[in-house]
Amino acid sequence: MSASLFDQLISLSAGVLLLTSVLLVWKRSLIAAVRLLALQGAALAAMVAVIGVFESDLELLAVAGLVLLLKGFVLPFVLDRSRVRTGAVREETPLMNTTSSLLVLSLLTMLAYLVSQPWLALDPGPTTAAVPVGISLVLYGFLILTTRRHAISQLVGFLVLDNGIATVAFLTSGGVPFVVELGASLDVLLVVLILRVLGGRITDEFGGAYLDELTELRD
Amino acid sequence: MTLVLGGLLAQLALTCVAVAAAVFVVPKRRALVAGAAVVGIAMAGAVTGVFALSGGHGSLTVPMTLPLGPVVLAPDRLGGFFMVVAGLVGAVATLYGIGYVRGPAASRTSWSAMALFLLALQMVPAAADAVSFLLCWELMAVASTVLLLADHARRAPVRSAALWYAAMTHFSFVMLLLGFAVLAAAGDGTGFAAMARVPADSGAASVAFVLLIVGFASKAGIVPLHVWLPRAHPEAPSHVSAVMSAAMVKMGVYGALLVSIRLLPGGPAWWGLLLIALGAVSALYGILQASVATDLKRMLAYSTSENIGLMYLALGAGLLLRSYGVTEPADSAIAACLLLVVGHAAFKTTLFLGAGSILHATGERDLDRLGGLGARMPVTSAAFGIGALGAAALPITSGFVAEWALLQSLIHAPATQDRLVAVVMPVAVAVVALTAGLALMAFVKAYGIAFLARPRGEGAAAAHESGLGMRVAMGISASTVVVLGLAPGPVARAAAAAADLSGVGAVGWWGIDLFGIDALLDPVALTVLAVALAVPVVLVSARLARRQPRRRVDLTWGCGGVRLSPRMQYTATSYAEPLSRVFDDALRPERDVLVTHAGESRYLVERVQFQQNVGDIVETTAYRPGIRWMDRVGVLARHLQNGSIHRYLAYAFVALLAVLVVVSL
Amino acid sequence: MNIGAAILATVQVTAMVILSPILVGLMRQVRARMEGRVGAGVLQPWRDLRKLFAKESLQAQGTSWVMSLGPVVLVASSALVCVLVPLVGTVTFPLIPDDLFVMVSVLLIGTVALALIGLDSGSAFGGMGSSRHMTIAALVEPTVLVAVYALSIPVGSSSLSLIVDARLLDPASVASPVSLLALVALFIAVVAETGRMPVDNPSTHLELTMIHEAMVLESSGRDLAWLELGSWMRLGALLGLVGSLLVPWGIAGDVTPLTLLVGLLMLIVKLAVLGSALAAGEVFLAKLRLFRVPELLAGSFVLAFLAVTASYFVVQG
Amino acid sequence: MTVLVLFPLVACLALAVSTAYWRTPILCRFSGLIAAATVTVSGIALSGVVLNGSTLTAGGLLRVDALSAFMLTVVGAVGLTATWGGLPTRSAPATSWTYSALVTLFLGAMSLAVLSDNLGVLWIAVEATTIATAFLVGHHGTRRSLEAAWKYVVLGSVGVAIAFLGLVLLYAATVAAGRPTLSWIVLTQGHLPLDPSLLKVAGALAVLGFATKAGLAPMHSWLPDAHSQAPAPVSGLMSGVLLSVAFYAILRVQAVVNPVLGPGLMRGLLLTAGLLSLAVAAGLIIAQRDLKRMLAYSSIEHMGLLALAAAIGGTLAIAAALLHVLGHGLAKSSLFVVSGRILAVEGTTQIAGIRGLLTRRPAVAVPYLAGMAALLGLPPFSLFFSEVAIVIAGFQAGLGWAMAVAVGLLLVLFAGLARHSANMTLGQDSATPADLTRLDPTPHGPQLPLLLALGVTAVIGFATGPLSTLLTQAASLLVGAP
Repeated sequence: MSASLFDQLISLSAGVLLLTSVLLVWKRSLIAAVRLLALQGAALAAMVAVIGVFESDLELLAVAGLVLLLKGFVLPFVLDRSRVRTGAVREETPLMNTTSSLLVLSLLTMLAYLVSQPWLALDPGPTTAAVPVGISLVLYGFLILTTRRHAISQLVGFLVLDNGIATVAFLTSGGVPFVVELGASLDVLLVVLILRVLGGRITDEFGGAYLDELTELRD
Repeated sequence: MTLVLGGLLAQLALTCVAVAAAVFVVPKRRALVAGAAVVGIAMAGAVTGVFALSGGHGSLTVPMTLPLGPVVLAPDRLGGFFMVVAGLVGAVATLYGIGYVRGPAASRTSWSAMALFLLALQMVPAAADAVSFLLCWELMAVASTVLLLADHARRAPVRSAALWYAAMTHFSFVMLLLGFAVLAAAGDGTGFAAMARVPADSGAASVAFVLLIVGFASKAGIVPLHVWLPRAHPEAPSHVSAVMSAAMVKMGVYGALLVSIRLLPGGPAWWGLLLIALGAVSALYGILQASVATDLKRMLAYSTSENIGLMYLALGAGLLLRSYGVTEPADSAIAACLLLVVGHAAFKTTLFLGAGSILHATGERDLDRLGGLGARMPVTSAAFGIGALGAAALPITSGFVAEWALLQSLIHAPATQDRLVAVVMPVAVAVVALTAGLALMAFVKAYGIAFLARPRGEGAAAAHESGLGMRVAMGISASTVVVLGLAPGPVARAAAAAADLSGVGAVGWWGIDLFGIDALLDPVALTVLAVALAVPVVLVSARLARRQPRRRVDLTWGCGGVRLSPRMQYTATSYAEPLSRVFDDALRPERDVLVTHAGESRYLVERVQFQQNVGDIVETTAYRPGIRWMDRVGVLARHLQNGSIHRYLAYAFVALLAVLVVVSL
Repeated sequence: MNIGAAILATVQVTAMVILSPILVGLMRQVRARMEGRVGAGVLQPWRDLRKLFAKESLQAQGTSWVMSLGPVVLVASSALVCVLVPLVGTVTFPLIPDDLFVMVSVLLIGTVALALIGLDSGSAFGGMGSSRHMTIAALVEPTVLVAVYALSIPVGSSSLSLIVDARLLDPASVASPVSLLALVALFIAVVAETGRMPVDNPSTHLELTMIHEAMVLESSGRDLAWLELGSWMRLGALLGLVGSLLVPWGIAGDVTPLTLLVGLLMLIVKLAVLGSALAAGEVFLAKLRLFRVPELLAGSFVLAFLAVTASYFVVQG
Repeated sequence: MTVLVLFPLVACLALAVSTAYWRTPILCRFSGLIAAATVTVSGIALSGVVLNGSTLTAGGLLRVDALSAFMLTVVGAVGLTATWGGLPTRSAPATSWTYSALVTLFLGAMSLAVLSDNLGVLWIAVEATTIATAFLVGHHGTRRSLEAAWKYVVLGSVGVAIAFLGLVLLYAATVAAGRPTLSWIVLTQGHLPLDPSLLKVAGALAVLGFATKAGLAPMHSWLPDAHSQAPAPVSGLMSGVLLSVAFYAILRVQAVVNPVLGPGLMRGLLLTAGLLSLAVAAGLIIAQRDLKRMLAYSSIEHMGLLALAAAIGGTLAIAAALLHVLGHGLAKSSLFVVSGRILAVEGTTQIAGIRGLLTRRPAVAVPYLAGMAALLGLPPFSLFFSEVAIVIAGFQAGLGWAMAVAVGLLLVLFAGLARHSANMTLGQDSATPADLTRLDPTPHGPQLPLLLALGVTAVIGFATGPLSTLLTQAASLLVGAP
């Protein structure tokens, strides 16, 4: 694979990542959110695969497969199941309206670029050029977590954040050691499963999955 | 193994014995056995103090887990002086306690705490480095709090008293910690030897001095940090209040001496002024409150804060004069400070033990319900009387000698050198004088109301003399008051040795001689003269008495007709009424008079109800608002954790953004 | 030295025992004459004493040993004061310097004895008198001590005899503003301490205004006699003190019959003059309300305080 | 030796699996206790092995040095206190197998965290503790415990994810330095030419992330809810060691970052976090209404102190911090156990609802008061010495102002805690009906573990030769001194 092609592919997938997460902040439909998440996972897997092919690194290809399986299929599936269980189709009235969310989004992106100056300075290249995307994903994820009231949205936010971290990991260093990657993914999976179970119970107990009703524990 | 080391070890060993006895001996004999062991601790402490005071050396090193430098107990002469005081007070008070304690105050916990309390109390002056000092200091605080809590189940005020005490004593600990930490950083070491290397004119020294003095002052009950004192002393068992007031509070004075003489000698003049100001304020405020107080033990507590004030004033005068390089008056002032320490220890122990017997016999602390105890409890009456004379600084008691020395050193200040001194010294003299006058009034009131005339309440009427042990203890401490008043010379010598003072010594029959400022006082000679003058008077009286024996009559004259009921006597409240009017602004007493008219008449009065309550103005104006403010802060702070997960996530998000901004700048 | 001091002491004490009732008599007489009464004569107090000593003394129910011991203590303390104050001469025991602080505290012993007697009687009046008495004593204390301070500054010692000697050597110092201020302050303090007008009216018969009289209201017979004698001796000694500070001349520097005689005569003269002056003053004064007394004492304190600071700045030049 | 390193992990895993498989009442009742005992024993054994300053490694991912051995011992000891003291009384319903298995796993995860040399594995272990405790927090299944569990998991894993980002960046830095690794030994002793600007971001993020688990403000919000809702022994474990394990991770990261960047960055972060935590704890304890929440905030307070100690650095401060970890762990777990008993016998943890405990239930109140005395830093308990040492070290490091602020806040905390404790234990509430005021001498649970825990806390301040060498060695490992 030629360097130019590699560049284009990396930038393409990075673009897809960014686009999907912006859409995630934009749209309120939970169904769409799950689909976008799956798409994002696929894009991430593709990026990993591209790097793997480019560096002809089999382990990385295996990781790509793992990522595709986990983030492209399993997690979205789990997410959709619990969405169906809570019976919600869209996020009603988030704490921050869409317009201002998008404005904040742009600010966060700028911060992301500011933060990733060191890498761009360290070795300019397509992968490092895409690092800000990863960091922006982390920040977007956090934004979603803080502003969305529905349990599913929070899960989405958490996963976006996780995707961001993974992106940074692959772009900066071609992934952390395999053991760690494995463990980390497993952890994420378990967390999501736990949250799903808890979300289910909350739906039963509170008759809904809107988290701002969880304010019994306070001082 | 030197004598001092032996003494220290003996105290530790005896403490183990005492705790074991307190825990394992059956309740019937517990007081006797454990009490005996505790007396042993105290005596061991006193003896160790004597060894150290007479120049003996010896150190006990305590190993520590943390690399904090050596932690050593090694009393020097000054420490020895205070060990003696603490030990003797502890011994007498415990002897008294053996007969006094009952109920929860006689429990395992209380006796063990008593042992630890005395141990810590005697180890504080022995500490030779900051960490062990703080350790003993806190142990002392903890043990005394436990003792204070003895009656928590029966009387509600105990809890609040303990809380006030705990908070203030922890405040003092915190201040000491900061102060010592400053010195440790500046002198590069937690040992007192290392700290003494810090130059007294450095900024660090001044910061440390202020911090430490504030810390010690709050332990010493100096106004405005005294608020715990009038609460804790009344609620504690009387023998404990005796130790607290006569020995523990003194550690605040020891600390002040430690800082200003041993650690940071030769400080600037304003250090002295600070101490004088603190001392003057608390002397006046304390004695004013004492002279209007009607609760006996509360009054004694306030008088403690007055006496400590005088000690701080004396020390401050000493520092001030030293900073002007005039040695002799300075040294006699410091000697006066130490004499005050000893004197106050003696008479305050006596007074608290006496108050304990009254409480024990009548169940009353309120002077307005006492009276006529002189006939019912002669020994207590005599002891308390002697103690009161001491507190009123009349000859021939320990209190008088100390105040005399203080006044002498004040008027011998060569104020001509400096206008500051020329203004400060007269004020100091005036303060001491007014304090002495009011003390006279306060203790005449206390003794006269409690012991003379007729009982004002059933409790007083049914009073009985207390048990043998208690009487012996009171006898010992009362006679100490007189002995110290008759023979101040040895004490003066000891003081001179403790703080190596020049121009202070003894003369004639154990008289005190401040030859540095050529003033001498020989109480024995004075007494002899007085007796010589009194003899003829007594003889004449005796002859007349033989000719005309005294005739007992029914009642005092009741303006014709009306038989005087005991309730017509002057009470403590009415006794202090003129004074509380004179000092209205300083005391702000709350009076309310309720007049009930007979029927329609505007002139015929059926009954008049008078009620007066003198609160602690410092507490009401400074502490209460502070506490309220803190509570408000607490209620407001609840909004931080209002349960919204989004808010919590926002905290984290903001933190993340902040960190990112910081690192990328 | 001891012998001389002992002789002088005896002389002073006996002199005051004899003279102080006469002094009081004189003062009463002066008042009486100025008020246009005949008066009972100068020796009346002595007659009263004789009568009282002959009478039996009563002890009411509920009163204690204080009633009987207190008077003795009062007299003894007054006698001790008479020894400590340089009235006739300035010779002192080497071990008992006539230290002003000691003298004041001995005076206070008497004060306390009186106050306790008042309380012990158990009647409302006794307590009232005692309370007022102690309040005034407490407030007088600063004035006295600061005045002492002021007087001691030029000498550098609080020993009375030294102060008086210094004044003998340097008569100018007597008239110096410092010493005048101090003396006025001291005089007011003496008036308050001995319960004269305008602080207390010694010849009142209205219990509610009494201070000193209220305390001794319950004492009778020899107790009362001792009490009266003791307080008269206090008055005499204090007036004598003011006298020898104001007019130090004639006081005996050593113990010889001649000097003693001169000293004694001078003392009598001083006492007579001061006493009649005081009495004459009292005629024109009305008793102050009890709660106005602090103002008077505050005034005297200010004088004493000024004396001290002034003396410093005078010495500073 | 390798066996010894692996032993606690394997044992915990085996116990958990067998508990989950057989579910015999004995296992359900005792597996947590056995696991804790195992960890303690192996911790002490390992301390003995590494006391000479050596370092054991096993399988490239595990490593035992003085610090790990000490922390392992702490995990074991606190676990022992919590599980033993928390043993349900005979009358109480039998323990469910999930509970025991999860507790055992929890202990195993913490042991793995302190034993792992690879920072990635350390992170995995920390995250694993979240997973293990999630259902423990929600164990009661009430609305409140569900809420607490949700908040705990979301806030916890989000925070720890940040730490992962930090580690990823750290790894990237090593890649850029030409020697990709996450091994702590290599990072500290390999003298890698790490790029400072990269390391700055990495270190800051890692510390921020682990601070979440360590309960440092402003990332602390999960803590009071989780601690107040979890069963008493679990609260004890979380507050006693989980926080300390996270703090241990911070220490490790700090040791990697400081040699390259100098202490400035970490000091700034930790000072802020520490003072903020103290302030938050102080503010919320003053008017606190719930006993367990009060204890939780006091944990935040002590973590704040530890953060300050880490910020100060230097052998004395770090050694003091480690001693503080041990003392606080023991005291706090005992207190949570007692709070569990209070809840059991009084039926509430509302401070206002608990009165006159010392007169009515001395066997419960006395351990409570002793533990509270330890927490308040009163002698002879070791927390007194560690606090004094931290303050003195702070002044010697020129951080006097921070120490002054901190000590002031500690004073407020002292007043608050003392007030609430006194209101609960002292005095005799006249309002309580007669049947409540009857004296109840039963301790409602084994007293021995509490006695042991508090006794140890009381003596470890003094003469303890091996412990003090262990502490100094652990400290010098991090400080890089001698």
